[in-house]
Amino acid sequence: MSQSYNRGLIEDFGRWKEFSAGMWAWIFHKFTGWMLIGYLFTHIAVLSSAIAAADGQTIMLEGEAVNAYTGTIQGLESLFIIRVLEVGLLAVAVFHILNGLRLLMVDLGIGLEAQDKSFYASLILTGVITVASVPTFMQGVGL
Amino acid sequence: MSTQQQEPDTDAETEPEEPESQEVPADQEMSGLASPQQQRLQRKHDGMAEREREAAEDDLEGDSVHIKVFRYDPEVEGKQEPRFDDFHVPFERGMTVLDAVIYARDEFDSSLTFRHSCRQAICGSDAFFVNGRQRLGCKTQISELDQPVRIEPLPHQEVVKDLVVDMDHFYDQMHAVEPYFQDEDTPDSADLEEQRQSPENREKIKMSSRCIWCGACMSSCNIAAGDNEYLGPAAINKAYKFAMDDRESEEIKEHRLRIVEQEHGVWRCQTQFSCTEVCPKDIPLTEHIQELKREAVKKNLKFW
Amino acid sequence: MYEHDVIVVGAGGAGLRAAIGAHEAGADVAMVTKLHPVRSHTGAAEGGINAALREGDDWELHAYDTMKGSDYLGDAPAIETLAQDAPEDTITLEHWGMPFSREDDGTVSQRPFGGLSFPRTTYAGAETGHHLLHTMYEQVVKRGIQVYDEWYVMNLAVTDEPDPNDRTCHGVVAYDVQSGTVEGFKANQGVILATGGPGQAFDHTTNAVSCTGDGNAMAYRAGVPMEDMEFVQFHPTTLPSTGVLISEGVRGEGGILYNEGGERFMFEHGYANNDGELASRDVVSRAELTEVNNGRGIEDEYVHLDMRHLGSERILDRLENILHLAEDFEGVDGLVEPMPVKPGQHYEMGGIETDENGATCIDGLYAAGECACVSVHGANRLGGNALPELIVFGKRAGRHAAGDDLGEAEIETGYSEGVEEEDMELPITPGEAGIAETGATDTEDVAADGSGQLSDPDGVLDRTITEERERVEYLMEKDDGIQHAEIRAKLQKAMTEDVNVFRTEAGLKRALKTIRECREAYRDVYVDDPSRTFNTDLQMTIETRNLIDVAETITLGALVRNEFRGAHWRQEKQERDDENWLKHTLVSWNGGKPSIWYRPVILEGENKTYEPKVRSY
Amino acid sequence: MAERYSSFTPGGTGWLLQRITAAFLVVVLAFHFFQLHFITHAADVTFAGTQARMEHVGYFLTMVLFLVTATFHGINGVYNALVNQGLDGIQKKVVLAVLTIAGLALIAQGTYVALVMAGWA
Ligand SMILES: Cc1cc2nc3c(=O)[nH]c(=O)nc-3n(C[C@H](O)[C@H](O)[C@H](O)COP(=O)(O)OP(=O)(O)OC[C@H]3O[C@@H](n4cnc5c(N)ncnc54)[C@H](O)[C@@H]3O)c2cc1C
Ligand code: HEM
Ligand code: SF4
Ligand code: F3S
Ligand code: FES
Repeated sequence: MSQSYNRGLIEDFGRWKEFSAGMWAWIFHKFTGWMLIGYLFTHIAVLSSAIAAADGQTIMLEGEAVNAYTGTIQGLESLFIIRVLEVGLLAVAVFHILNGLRLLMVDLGIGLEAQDKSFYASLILTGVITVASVPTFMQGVGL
Repeated sequence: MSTQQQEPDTDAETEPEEPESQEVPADQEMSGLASPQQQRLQRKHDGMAEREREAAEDDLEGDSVHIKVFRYDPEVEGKQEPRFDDFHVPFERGMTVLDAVIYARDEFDSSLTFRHSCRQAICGSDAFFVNGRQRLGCKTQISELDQPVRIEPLPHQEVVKDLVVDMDHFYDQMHAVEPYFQDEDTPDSADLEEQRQSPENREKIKMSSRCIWCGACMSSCNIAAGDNEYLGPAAINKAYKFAMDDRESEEIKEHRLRIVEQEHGVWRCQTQFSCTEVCPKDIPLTEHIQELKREAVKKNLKFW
Repeated sequence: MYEHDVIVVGAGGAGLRAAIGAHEAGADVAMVTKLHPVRSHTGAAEGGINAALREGDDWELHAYDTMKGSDYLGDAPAIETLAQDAPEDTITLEHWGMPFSREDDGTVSQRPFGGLSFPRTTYAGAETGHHLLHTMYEQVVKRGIQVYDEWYVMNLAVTDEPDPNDRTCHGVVAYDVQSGTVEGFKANQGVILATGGPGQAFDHTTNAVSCTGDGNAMAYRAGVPMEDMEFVQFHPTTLPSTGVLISEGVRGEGGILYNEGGERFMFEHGYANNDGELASRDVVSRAELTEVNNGRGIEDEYVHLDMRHLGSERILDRLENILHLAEDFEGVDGLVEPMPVKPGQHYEMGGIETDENGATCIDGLYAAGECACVSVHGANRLGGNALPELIVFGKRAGRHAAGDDLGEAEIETGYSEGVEEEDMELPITPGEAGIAETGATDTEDVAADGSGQLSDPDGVLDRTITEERERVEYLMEKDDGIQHAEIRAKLQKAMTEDVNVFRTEAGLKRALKTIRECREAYRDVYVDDPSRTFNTDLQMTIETRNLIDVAETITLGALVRNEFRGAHWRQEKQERDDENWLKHTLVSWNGGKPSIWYRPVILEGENKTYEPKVRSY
Repeated sequence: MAERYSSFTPGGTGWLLQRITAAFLVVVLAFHFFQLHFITHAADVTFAGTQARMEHVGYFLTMVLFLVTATFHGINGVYNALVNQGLDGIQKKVVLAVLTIAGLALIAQGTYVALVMAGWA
């Protein structure tokens, strides 16, 4: 099918804007899923500093020697960019959860007629939750 | 069209059908080696421009619809590179997309090619990609669309020519679900004895039995586009029709579930819903697919 | 070259059933069809299948109703075969899984239909034809029957003995629409034509664009008589722009017809003072056209069918699909405005002359379905009688072709010495301008030279292949001339104007002239599209030729039959004339000597003789 | 004709597990987020604090289960996504192997980290 014949511009051009709710939901879910698994790997990597900490290693944080784990985490947390990324992560996770719930409903055959509405609802809710949690996430970040 | 002594209806606006330069390689007409086809087109162009001027004078009569139609022919020089042709078709109340392309073919360019037959949304021949969506040409009122109306062959299928796509793969998928009653154990028809079926059960399969094999759903599905072996919504729906019909025995139903729960069966569906949205027969395809997933899981659970 | 025992041309209801029948009888069968089977026009049928299944009903009642409906122009053996076989064949469909509508006890539902004395119309929602078509295609898939889809059959390979009754059909020649190659299909046992109706001879029809009477024209040119072609059913309520059928249900529920002045003309102009809108199809069609012809039509074309007064609740409940049809195909919302309707061609009662086994006078050539005329519908088809015809006679033709013994047929076929011949002065002799022919292949019509030279199967096939290849070459290479669309439009216009529900001698003669002009114009036809790939221009050009031949047989029949019977109305004699016209009209094209002749109707049935009565309901 | 799809796998199991893990994750992930961003603010995380939490067997087990389900869910999700894009044959096998190894490694490393945190390793 699509692999076997290239219609050049015509096959690909402007296809995006022809997507409908369910297809966007699918794209976003994919994207957020990949972000999450990617984060999980990073997360474990960062947390691995606990191994060093348990060995009693220390690193320098704001001129003090703290244990490697606390230092790594707090050091990262003090960066503005990390806070922004965290808000992003929250948005990603919230959307994935909400849309995941939507998908679970779809799998159970509940509310199929409202599938587009529930997608829009997940989007809006994600936005609201993300915005609402910005203060908490930005708390005490050193600029 | 160019050379015959056509007697155009005096009020029919005829306009050049020559492609707009936009999508066409600019040098196409410049090339010294114009094929007979191109020469004809050129002559036609001239003739039509003239008529257009005439028409413009008494042009008060009705509006015309601007359609842009995908053109491609592997054999004809000048059509090997896909392009869009423009046609201006006089609008009439009730005009459908199919009417518009028929008019364009009969009046402007007889080589414009597309499948069509019943004109009433039952033969499933004329699913096109119209303004970015899979639609049945004969069932789409042109007045409801933004102009210019862009008409393309179904995406994700090989184009044979113009709006005609290769349907073989679609048919293969339809056939792959063993779409036929297999119960050998039916009463003797000579005794006029029927298999009983409750009205409720008939109602259950009603929507699934409406499929006209137009292929719109399959074409709209991203997953089917990426995975050629995916059975696709239409074939799964076909399987649903049989699996849910109480007239067949339990063993056959299980056999049917085994077919659809294969790797390239129902699990491929990512509930994108585009199939359900484009289906001209309003079949709740996603719902049927989801129900089969649950049935398959239930069946598998039994053996754990 | 492909070779099979039985070749079925066309894969609508009749073709599919024929293929399954032949397969059941053990033959190696293949179907050659210009559309994929599920695209066939059988899918459009809505109403149902008549079959006497229930207590209180029996085949004799069905036969009686059919005979009466036919206005006593059906042949009793054919009608009785239909009525006898329909129940079992319908149940067979049920066993194949056809989703019939059901009663509470799980049995198939039946409903009343016009002209039936018992509610015996078995149905599957409002899409009986769709389910019939798909169910049978499923069985074809199950049996692994070979289907050559999108192969357009151009001609029959028939030997050329002088007398058509001595000829044999050895196969067909078809071209592959996708690639443009012309190939032969050899049939060792028989060829079955199941190509459907010729509705495209008219410009306003409920029939599909593919209904071009190809089978009729091919058989006609090979020497098989066309029977009762003048009987064409027109449906009074079709949408003006597309011809989509608005079912009788609307009028049944109380829909009203208005003319431009808002008059309820069925009453106010006295067309049917008792039944009004519910009068029979032909009466309503004629009334509508009279209104339009007298300047009282809307936009000079149609009348209004109004159902708004029924209230949206009732409409949504019972006529929902009508709302969709009006909306999708006419852009009209039936809840807020009246729907435009006008009469449209709907069904061709006549066709290729066959007997109860589907056999024609040419050995090895069969026909079934709308293209055939076993003569069950006579002068008027009852609703719900075409689908059983497909399955009953499709199956019989398939089995017979595959060698099953179905007993001796009672209906005679083919011209023979001593039949009554028509000697009317025609404005033109039908053959005067020759068969609609391309300039290149003027005299090479299969049957035309009648020299009896070619009788071995391969020779016949080879010659036909060569001829058809030449025809295609010629059409493709010719660079200018006239295009088929123009000829077709002219033909359709003439047919709709003069061979419509109103038929006058002058009008029919005028139509015959136009048809002849079309024939002449066709000699200069050319195909503009230079491509071999999916060349619909070429296909439609060939179809147009068939339409010309079929249109001519319809018009000739209508011209000679000077009476009013069933669907055929003549101004000069507006009543049924049993004295002179209890006979079939046959038009034969044979060896350059086209002729019109007659064969008496068979009214003797198995147990009784049907006495013509006044047809009143 | 169904035999064409010879790579028969009862795909239902993977599908079902993906849903079940998802349902489980909703709960734990929400809990996790609240715990580490709203109750204890991420910026205030210290080794000591983490150790204190991990020492509860219940919390430890929840976190390890969280890790296992999330890994399965994520890896299986990625694998399905790739297969849906038409991955086939050798390629598919390789991807499966790589993903499985990555997933197992992640779980191993994560569990080890958790054990360390709890002070049991
Ligand atoms: C709108 C509508 C509603 C109807 N409702 C009813 C009803 O309720 N009850 C009833 O009994 N009847 C009804 N009828 C009539 C009935 O449906 C038709 O008479 C019947 O379906 C014709 O079937 P068929 O098999 O003869 O032809 P079709 O179904 O038309 O099939 C013709 C086949 O021949 C093939 N073919 C044609 N020419 C060629 C060629 N040159 N080469 C190769 N293949 C070719 C086509 O591809 C097609 O497969 C209705 C008809 C219409 C139009
Ligand atoms: C918290 C609740 C979560 C829910 C409700 C949830 C739900 C889902 C569901 C239902 C799917 C399947 C989509 C489908 O097959 O159609 C899915 C896919 C996926 N999930 Fe989650 N998930 C959650 C958490 C996570 C986490 C924590 C991760 C990361 C580790 C993750 C990673 C993924 C990935 C990678 C996919 C595959 C996406 C794709 O199709 O490409 N999910 N999720
Ligand atoms: S399911 Fe709907 S969209 Fe798909 S082929 Fe059937 S009718 Fe067309
Ligand atoms: S669009 Fe495709 S992903 Fe499923 S819901 Fe329809 S089959
Ligand atoms: S022409 Fe038959 S579905 Fe549109």
